[in-house]
Amino acid sequence: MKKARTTIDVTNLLTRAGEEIAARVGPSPNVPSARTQSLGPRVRHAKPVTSVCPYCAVGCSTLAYVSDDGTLLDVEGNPDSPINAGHLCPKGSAIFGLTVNQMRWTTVKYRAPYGTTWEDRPLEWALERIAHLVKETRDKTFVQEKDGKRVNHTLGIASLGGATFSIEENYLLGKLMHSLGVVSIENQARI
Amino acid sequence: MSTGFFTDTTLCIGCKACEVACKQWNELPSDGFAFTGMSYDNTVHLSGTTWRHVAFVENVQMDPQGLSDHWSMMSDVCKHCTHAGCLEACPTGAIIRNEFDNVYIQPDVCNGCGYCVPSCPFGVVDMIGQVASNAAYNVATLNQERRERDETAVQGRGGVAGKCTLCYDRQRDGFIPACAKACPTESIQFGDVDELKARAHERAQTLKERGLDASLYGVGWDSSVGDLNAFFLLTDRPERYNLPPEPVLPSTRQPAGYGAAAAAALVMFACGLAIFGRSPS
Amino acid sequence: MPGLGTSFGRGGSTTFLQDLQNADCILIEGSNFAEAHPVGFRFVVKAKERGATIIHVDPRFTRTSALADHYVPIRSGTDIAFLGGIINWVLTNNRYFREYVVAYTNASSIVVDTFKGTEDLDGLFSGFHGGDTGLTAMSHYGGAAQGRDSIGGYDTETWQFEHDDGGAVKRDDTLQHPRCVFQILRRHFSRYTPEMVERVCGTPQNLFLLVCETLAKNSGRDRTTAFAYAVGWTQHTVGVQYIRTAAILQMLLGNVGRPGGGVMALRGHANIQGATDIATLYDLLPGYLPMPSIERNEQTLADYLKINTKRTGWWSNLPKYVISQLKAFYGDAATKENDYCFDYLPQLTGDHSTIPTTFAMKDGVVKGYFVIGQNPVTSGQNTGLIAASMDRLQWFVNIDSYENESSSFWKREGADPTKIGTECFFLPAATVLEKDGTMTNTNRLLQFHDKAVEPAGESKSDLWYLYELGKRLKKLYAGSTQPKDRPILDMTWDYEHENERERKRGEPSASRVMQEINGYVVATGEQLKDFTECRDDGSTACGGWIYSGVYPDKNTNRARSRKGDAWTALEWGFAWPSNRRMLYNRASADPDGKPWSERKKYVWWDEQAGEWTGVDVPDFAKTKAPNTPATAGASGMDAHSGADPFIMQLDGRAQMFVAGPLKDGPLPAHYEPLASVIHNQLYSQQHNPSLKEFRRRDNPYNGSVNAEYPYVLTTYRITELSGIFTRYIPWLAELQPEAFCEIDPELAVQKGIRNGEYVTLTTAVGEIEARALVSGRMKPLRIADGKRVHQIGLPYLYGNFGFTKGDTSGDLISLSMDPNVSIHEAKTFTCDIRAGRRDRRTGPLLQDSPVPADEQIPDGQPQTHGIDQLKTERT
Amino acid sequence: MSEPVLPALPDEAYAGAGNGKVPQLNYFNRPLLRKLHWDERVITYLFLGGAMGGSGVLAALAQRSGNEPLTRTSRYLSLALAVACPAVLVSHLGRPERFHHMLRIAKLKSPMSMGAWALVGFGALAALNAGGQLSRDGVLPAWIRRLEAPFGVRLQGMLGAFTTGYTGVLLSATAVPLWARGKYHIPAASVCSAIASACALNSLALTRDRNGGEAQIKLERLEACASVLELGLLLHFRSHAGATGKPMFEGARGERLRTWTIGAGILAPLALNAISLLTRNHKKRPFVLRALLGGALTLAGGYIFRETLIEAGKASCEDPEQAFYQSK
Repeated sequence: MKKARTTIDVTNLLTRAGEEIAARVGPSPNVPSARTQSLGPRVRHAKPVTSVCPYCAVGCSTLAYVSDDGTLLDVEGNPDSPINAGHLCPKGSAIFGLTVNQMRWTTVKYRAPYGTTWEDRPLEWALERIAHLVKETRDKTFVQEKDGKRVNHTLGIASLGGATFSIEENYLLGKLMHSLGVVSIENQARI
Repeated sequence: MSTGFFTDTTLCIGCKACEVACKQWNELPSDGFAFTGMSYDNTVHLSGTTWRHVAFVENVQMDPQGLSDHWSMMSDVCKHCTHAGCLEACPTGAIIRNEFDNVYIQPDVCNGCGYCVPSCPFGVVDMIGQVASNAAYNVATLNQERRERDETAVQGRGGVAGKCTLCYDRQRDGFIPACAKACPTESIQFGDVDELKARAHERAQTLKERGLDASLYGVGWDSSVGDLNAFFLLTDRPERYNLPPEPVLPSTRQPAGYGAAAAAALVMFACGLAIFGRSPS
Repeated sequence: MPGLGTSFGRGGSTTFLQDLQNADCILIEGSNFAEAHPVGFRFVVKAKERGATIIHVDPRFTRTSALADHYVPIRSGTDIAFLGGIINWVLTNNRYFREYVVAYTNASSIVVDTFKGTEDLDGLFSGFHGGDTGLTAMSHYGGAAQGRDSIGGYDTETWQFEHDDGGAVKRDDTLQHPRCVFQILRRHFSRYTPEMVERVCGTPQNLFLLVCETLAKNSGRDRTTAFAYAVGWTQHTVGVQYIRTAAILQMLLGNVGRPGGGVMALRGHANIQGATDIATLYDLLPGYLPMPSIERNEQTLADYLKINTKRTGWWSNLPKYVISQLKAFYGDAATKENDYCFDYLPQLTGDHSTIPTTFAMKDGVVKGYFVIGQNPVTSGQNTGLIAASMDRLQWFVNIDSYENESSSFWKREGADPTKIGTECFFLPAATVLEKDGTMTNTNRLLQFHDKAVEPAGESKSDLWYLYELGKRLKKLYAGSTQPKDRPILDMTWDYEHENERERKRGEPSASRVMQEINGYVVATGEQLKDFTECRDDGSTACGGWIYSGVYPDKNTNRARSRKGDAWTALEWGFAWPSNRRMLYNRASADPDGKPWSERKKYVWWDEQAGEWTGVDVPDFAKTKAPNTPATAGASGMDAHSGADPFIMQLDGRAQMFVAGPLKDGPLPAHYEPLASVIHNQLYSQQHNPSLKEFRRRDNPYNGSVNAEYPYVLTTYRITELSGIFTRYIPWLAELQPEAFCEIDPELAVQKGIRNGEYVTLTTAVGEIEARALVSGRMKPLRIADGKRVHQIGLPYLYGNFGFTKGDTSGDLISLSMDPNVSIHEAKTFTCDIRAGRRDRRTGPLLQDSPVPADEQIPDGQPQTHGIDQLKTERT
Repeated sequence: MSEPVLPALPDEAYAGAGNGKVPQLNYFNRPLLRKLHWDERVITYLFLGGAMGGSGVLAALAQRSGNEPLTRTSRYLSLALAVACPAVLVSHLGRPERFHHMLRIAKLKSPMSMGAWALVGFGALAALNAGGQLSRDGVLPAWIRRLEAPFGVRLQGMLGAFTTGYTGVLLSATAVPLWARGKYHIPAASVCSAIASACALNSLALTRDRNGGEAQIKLERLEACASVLELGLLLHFRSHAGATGKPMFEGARGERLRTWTIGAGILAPLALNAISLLTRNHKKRPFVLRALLGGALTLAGGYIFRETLIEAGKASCEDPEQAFYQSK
């Protein structure tokens, strides 16, 4: 019995070896590596999140594949969209590089008057400083009347918003600025 | 089944989405930033890290009516030949024919001998330079860790051969290749090669009826590389797109080579025997 | 969008991208469709595959031309002459769609006898007094006001219709009356002959006639033609009138509101449409409600409503929308007694759009500046001036994801930071993948994008910053008793996020903002189903009425719905208004409510069901039968019959002749661009008399027909790039690595320019360098008197930051404005060119020089161009 | 209105922008094939590998003729080169640490794969035979001698012959126009050049051996045969290759080939050895100086031949026209 098993093993071993050699010797042997055998898309277990392309106004729907640990793996077109049916232009195909990019600035920066460089500052400090500047400027430049007519505005503050600015952001910006009395509220939409 | 690309140049708008989608999915670095003045083409050629390349062929007269003007664009890619020169040349077996009948370079096997490069009659395969030594801006969007962990096509510092994988990894899960998926006008079509060929013949026919001089490149032709799994519909001479009109499979020259070498060796042996002779003992 | 607004009623694309595939012919003009909107272009390709004829009219042979059936060269800045020529051809050859024209347009309306047109006044319309331009804010986005006051140097008294006693417009359906719009149109365009088109546009006659024939052949009962345009038509000193001309042509051909027809407006950026709908434009409140202005004397709510509410048509509902909006802004503080806090809204005192603001900044009026996701120092014009103006700010806040030319304006070439006193902040912004939000695409489609990943590093969403700033300001002003501070304290500001984790991060809820925009019943807090539920008694709150319906109840955000199909896809996203994909689609049926033809059926009257039905949501009262007569003297919608498809308009019809409020005439007339190479061949009036200029030493002009600047220059975007973001992405940067300009071989030889080498372009404002791309795709044109015109193409996308570098075209363009929307003229101007690189900028530019007080204009206000004296010039 | 007549423009006006007026054979006249990245390390290998194979052949001949001195040097040289060659090869790999992947498979269709295995086999036998020689020379214990068999030496000779030729096949079985054109000539010439180099090298090694004279003279004769055949092949290749041969036979590179490979590497040694070649005197030992000079020149010529082959191949890749229409 024991004996038999070993003999089986031996023959088995030999046939295996034989097969191996047969597979590896020939006019053009085709031997996939372990990596190749287990190859698969990196988004295999990722969660697709529907988003919209931030470039032109065609409004291509995109899928952002996110891994369990929350890292972005890939961004591509959403095949269900009646607009782009999964297709994207070069800019859209590069959205990944827009979010994941070593050149991106992800800290609050401050340049003091007459300064020659940017320096990092705490978010809290910057926001407090900005809020104060807004109040100060508004209070200094607020006009209640002009040639006997109520105007309740300030020309001392202006804002210019981009066009990847979402609707919600436009709405809040408008609401806030109008309430401050700011009238020079502009957007890429005109530019 | 064998899968492949049908690239219809008459639908190409030269947007280069294929180039970018490919680089994004395969995590390839940029090849640098040089203005060429070659129409809108600053990529110039396929490379180890550029697996789709859009060629811009200007046929414009100085005719203000512009009636005779053409500006044709074509997205070039690895042809995934039926008989692939690179595959036959590869001494390590890094280049294989996978279950989809595509020619695939296993980045973990390739040791960078470089023999596949001159063995491709289409000038597709190329060595991937020392990526790590590239200026940071070429790799600004790439994940160093994944490269180090050998999870990407350009592994670690590079030094291997690279070309289109026909998104082997995606096909494994039934995703279509990145370039074909991105292509806005469906100039790049992916699918079963036989279906694609049928579609291509039909398309060529319709275009001929519309008076266009359309021809298929890499289908049912007399070439030792056999039909191409990635074939093209062209409206101009292949040379204008930098495609060889009659590619030759390099290995077809081996018999001649070995024969000549053997003959020479025999002559040498003969001379040797004559000169040295046999030992008296 | 006043072009579309005044013509049809709404400032939005009349059709949608997917529908282009049903067109029998597509005319692409003023747009490089394939390059600027590649994915949208796939529907053009689909149409072509289905046998449609694609025509591309453009100064350059582009990637769009490459796919088109016919490429038609044109001198940039002459589209009104070109389209006017087609209108003339259509009228003289009787190729217009008569039933449509008579029933659905105001061609039959009779104009007052005091009206005089450009034929009588050699390029002017009656009522020009050359006075100051007054406000841009003339509800020009298809909005409300009856513009009868003095605007753009014109008094529009004489641009009105004759009304009968019932107040209805007098008509002549035979179109024979000498003063009916149709006959006025005939006279107005009579001189736009094919010969004239060739003289002005340089378009060979045979090509021009080919276009005319193709358009006419593909319009009518059974066929439709679509027009597609983009900023190639808007960025001109007569931009609005370009679109008006196209609109008139589409009315004549009967292509509006029908499948495969319409005017496709291609917006350049993801949320341009959204930013005009829920406006962050100085002269608009959300929903195209005009900002109150002292020039129209809108001091009280009553005045405001009186001036802006229309008697007939949909805008008769304006009070509901205004009051609901004030309730949304100021909540309980807004009561009937205090006019719903109407006086919290600031009043306009002039043109506060971005260009005047720039001059105000230069002159020290503006002290603090927020720039959010925008890069004026490269994408603006006379960018040297913009940067110089920012030098004079006290503080500057930039919210962006990458360092850019604006955030670091003080680093620019030739500037000395140690002399720039501006206090600068850079706040890192989350990208689109890192935040929730909604964007409105080019065909008014709202799509919500979910947050996919956490913002990188310290980055925050723009919404977070605004919300935070609002909260801090409320704190700072807390306890103030001054009336001027009430708005901030009373402003509703409650957008706590539903999600615990996000709330901890202080992230506001985009959904709750959208719910407020959609509107709700004040008492119950229930969402409004539709804007028809808005009330003018303060019982409803609605932030932006046109979007009402997107959030019908607290759990349904229709902008998130994701069920697609190949055509109208009504379950994919939400299109304003009320999810209508094609506007004015009532016009897809004949006056009796039957489809014009089987092939082109879209929305029609279902006799049995007694309602309008079809593949889209009818843009019409669902149960208003086609044979419903208009009630004489009635107000509101009753003034419209069941056969009046353009419900926003006073008379329910498309407006060929616009009785105000456009500032440069009720009809389009060709004027040469501000910087042009020839004299106006049509009139002795060289430029749009109403266009706005800034005659200051820091904003010099090339001048018209100036031998120093003999070449036409046009700017555009290329597929591979789109501003600062893309310049930082290696994959894109390598595709277009350096600034270049396109030159025709003939000019190249004349100037000794070699392909691929550097050239320097100069204008009165500045000089830039770029690589030369010599190509036969650029064609020298032959225009009036055999004059040869060379056009140079220059992509505008470059700057000093990122991987792909180059000078910005903005350095070449002087600031001027269209009178209606204050848009600049960047699509056509003149320049000189020479081989070789420019000198490095060391010293200050002329833009840096301070402007003496006497040259300054208060608050940066512009001047009207006025009447040209070309008669004397031309001998 | 008639169309404006345009002035004739110089071609450079259209440079870059492919204009119908300027017929462009291909795509902006850019090369079709990718640039070869093989450098001097590959050239060195081709040279040394040839000498190694040749030495193997000589070892077999020496064994058969019982020529002791030559047997010794040829075996030692074979081993030395069998160690050097793989080292050079590995150093040129993009991923040297993966050199052993060459032995993952044996691919008959890949000359490089075949070569790799030949190298391995040759190395093993060279070690075996050199070991035997060492023990005969008293360096190693006597039992080792038993491992060597006459068959082993013959096999080493055959593998050696293969290594002299396969490099030529390796080159000609590519898309490089020049190499493809020389599918007969290059392999054959490689063999000859390899034998010649081996003869020169062994002859040089024998100059210190008191009894090496006879072997040296025989080597000179064999070298002469190889050189003459190589010369013939090169001349015929030149006429046969025509335009394709430009990069190899014209310009500076052609000059270099003529001066060194043909002039110094083939003709000079033939001239130097002329006397002894013509006289039938086998015993007379050649002057040391002459032997050294002739050997050195032959080796130099051999190296330059390989170098020219590779460099000309690179240049030939640059020519799209040749790449488009390469011979079947």
